[in-house]
Amino acid sequence: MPIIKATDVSCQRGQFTLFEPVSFTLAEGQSLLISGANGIGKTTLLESIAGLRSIQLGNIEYKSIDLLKSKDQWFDDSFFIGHKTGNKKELNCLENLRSFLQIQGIDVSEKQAEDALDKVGLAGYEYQFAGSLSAGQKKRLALARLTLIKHTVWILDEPFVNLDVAGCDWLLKLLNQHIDNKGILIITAHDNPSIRKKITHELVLEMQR
Amino acid sequence: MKPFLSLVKRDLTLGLRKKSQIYQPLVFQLLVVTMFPLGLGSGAKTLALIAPAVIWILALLASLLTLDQIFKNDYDDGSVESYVLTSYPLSMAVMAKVLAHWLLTGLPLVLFAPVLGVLLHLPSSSYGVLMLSLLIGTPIFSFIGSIGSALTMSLKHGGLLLTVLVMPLLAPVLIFGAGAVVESALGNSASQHLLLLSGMLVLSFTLVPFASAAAIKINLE
Amino acid sequence: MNEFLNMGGYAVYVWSSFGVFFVAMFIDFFGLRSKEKIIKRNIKSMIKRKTNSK
Amino acid sequence: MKKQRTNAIVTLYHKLGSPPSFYRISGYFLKWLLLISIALTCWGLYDGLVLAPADYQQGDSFRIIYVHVPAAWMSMFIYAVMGIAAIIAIIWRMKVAEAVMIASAPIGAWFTFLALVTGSLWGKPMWGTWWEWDARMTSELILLFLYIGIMATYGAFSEDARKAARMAALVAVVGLVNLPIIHFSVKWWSSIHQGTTVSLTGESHITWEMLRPLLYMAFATKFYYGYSMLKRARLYLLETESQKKWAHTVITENK
Repeated sequence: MPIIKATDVSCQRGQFTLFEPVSFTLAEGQSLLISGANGIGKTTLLESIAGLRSIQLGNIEYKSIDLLKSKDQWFDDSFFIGHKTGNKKELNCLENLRSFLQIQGIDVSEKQAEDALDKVGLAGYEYQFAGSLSAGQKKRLALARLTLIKHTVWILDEPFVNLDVAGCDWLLKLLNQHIDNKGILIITAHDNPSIRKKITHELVLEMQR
Repeated sequence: MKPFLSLVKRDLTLGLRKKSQIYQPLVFQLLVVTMFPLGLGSGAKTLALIAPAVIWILALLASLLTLDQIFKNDYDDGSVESYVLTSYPLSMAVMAKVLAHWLLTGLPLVLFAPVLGVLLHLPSSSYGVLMLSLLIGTPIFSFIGSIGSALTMSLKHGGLLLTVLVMPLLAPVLIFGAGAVVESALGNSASQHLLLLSGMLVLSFTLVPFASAAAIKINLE
Repeated sequence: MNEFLNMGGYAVYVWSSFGVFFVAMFIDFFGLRSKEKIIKRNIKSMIKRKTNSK
Repeated sequence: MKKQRTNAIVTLYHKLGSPPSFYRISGYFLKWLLLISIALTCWGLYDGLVLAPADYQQGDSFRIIYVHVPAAWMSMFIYAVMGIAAIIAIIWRMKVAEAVMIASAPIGAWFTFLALVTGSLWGKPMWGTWWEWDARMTSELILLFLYIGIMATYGAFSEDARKAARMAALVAVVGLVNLPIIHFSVKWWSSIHQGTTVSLTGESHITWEMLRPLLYMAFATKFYYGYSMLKRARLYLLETESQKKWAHTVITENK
């Protein structure tokens, strides 16, 4: 039974329609890889699905209700990590992780946050300010949120960017685990053969004629 | 309520770590207020006459220095997205941001006002009204400013646009705020002015969060 | 005629009021025309680009 | 019978709501609006400058009323139209409302500017000063600032006209809510701070001969607004829908 159903969805930048309308359906344990050339609108589409932007063309249904009407339900069940990580450079890793989730209404104890940092390989960086981290470490800090949430739908924009080999392996394992637990994954990624293996659906965006 | 408090707490932590946001407006006020006797002459009578207006205008200008920061940083690092992508209403997040901004920048202005009063020979009887009027008025600055900040957050140089947008809307606040201090300096009751000022605060409290939330949503498109 | 132009001694104020009014309307009117030309020109060139690429 | 009528209204609403038919329908009116406006202006000018008698207190300087008052009326009328269009644009995301909203701003700003300048030119011979901080002039000045803010917001987001228009619409709505507060507070403020009371016309009452040209001019400005606004709105629609077929047909058939 499809949980997410998108029909003829496309996005606009200014007055230009970005890509040919796309349709897809996703059920439990399925995953979608969105690919396409640079500037084709992968991020815009992902942000529209996440609910940051309104869907200008086509429509998306979540559990058979139009996303425009079931926003609260959708926001409670979906989790988005975009290009901008949302980390504050004046806060340390622990504070960043906890405050980000608490603002979204997810309670995280200090112990849980420390464990999460351990898992993403940021053990020993608990009290380091996010501003002093490397790009890859900042990404890990953002991805650490995934180990603390219970949302069924993960929407990730280029999660592998800036990660080293070990980081990629860890993330891959986490994503596989999520899919095995009947989670849903929507992701954009530049050619990454190992993610392709697990992906059930792929969407290649094409230029609007 | 918990997300609201977490957001206020996080912003206060941020503000107290950066500090410049807190003391720079005060330094600015002090610098400008020094220019008045230099330009006008140090006559106590002249200064006392313009003191209420000058202090209020300085409060307005000093808040303008920090208003764009209400949402600008959050937009740049992506935190704004996390306020939108929850089932908690965005207007609550706006309210939290405004409260934190006021505590960090508005409250210091209220507490600093007597210093300016002394420098401008404000009659001693009107200090109470001065602080009370600013206590009611500066939150309105933060509220109205949040609309301007939400509208300009994605712009690189939105400061001037924010000023153009916010200043006309704050004219009534200035009229009644400075008016209250003038009345008390003349020995009259300022209660009417303060009441109207409070009315405006209640109005912005009820309406502005929705306007700012709408601005954020349009701006993210 | 002279009397009419003199406007009872208020010529400067009356004629400059009417002058500024109509100058403003003319600027609006002709500014709008040139804007129309530019927009239509741009769309025309876009149509050309599209037909060429087909 | 009744049902049919509501259906007609509904279809009209839908037709005006769709950019191509709005473009087509407004096209019929444009020429007539401009012609009527020019005719009324000529008529009004002749009537106001030649036929109307001079005011017995203000002499011929009162003739400034024929540009000042219409401009002042339009400055408020246009804000009202713009504010309503802005509300529709934000709530129902109607493209035509966006177009009407953003098309109104520059014309409103022009009329506000003109009301201020002609008021100043009238004030000098009457009050002996170019500028008086009285309630009406101060509110008018703040109104000009609001118009400027709306236009500046639209200009700041020029890379995406629709987003820019919706942002500007939000500013317009916020301004609309604030206008009564600004108006009331300024009025109240000037009643306290006014040292010398300014009375403009004293007891001189306006006769029909004097009023008639004013009405001509008031309608002339309304019709010109109709023309300029529709034309701007059409251009906005053409620009934001320049990818669509109808826009291409319009251009190639040069309508």
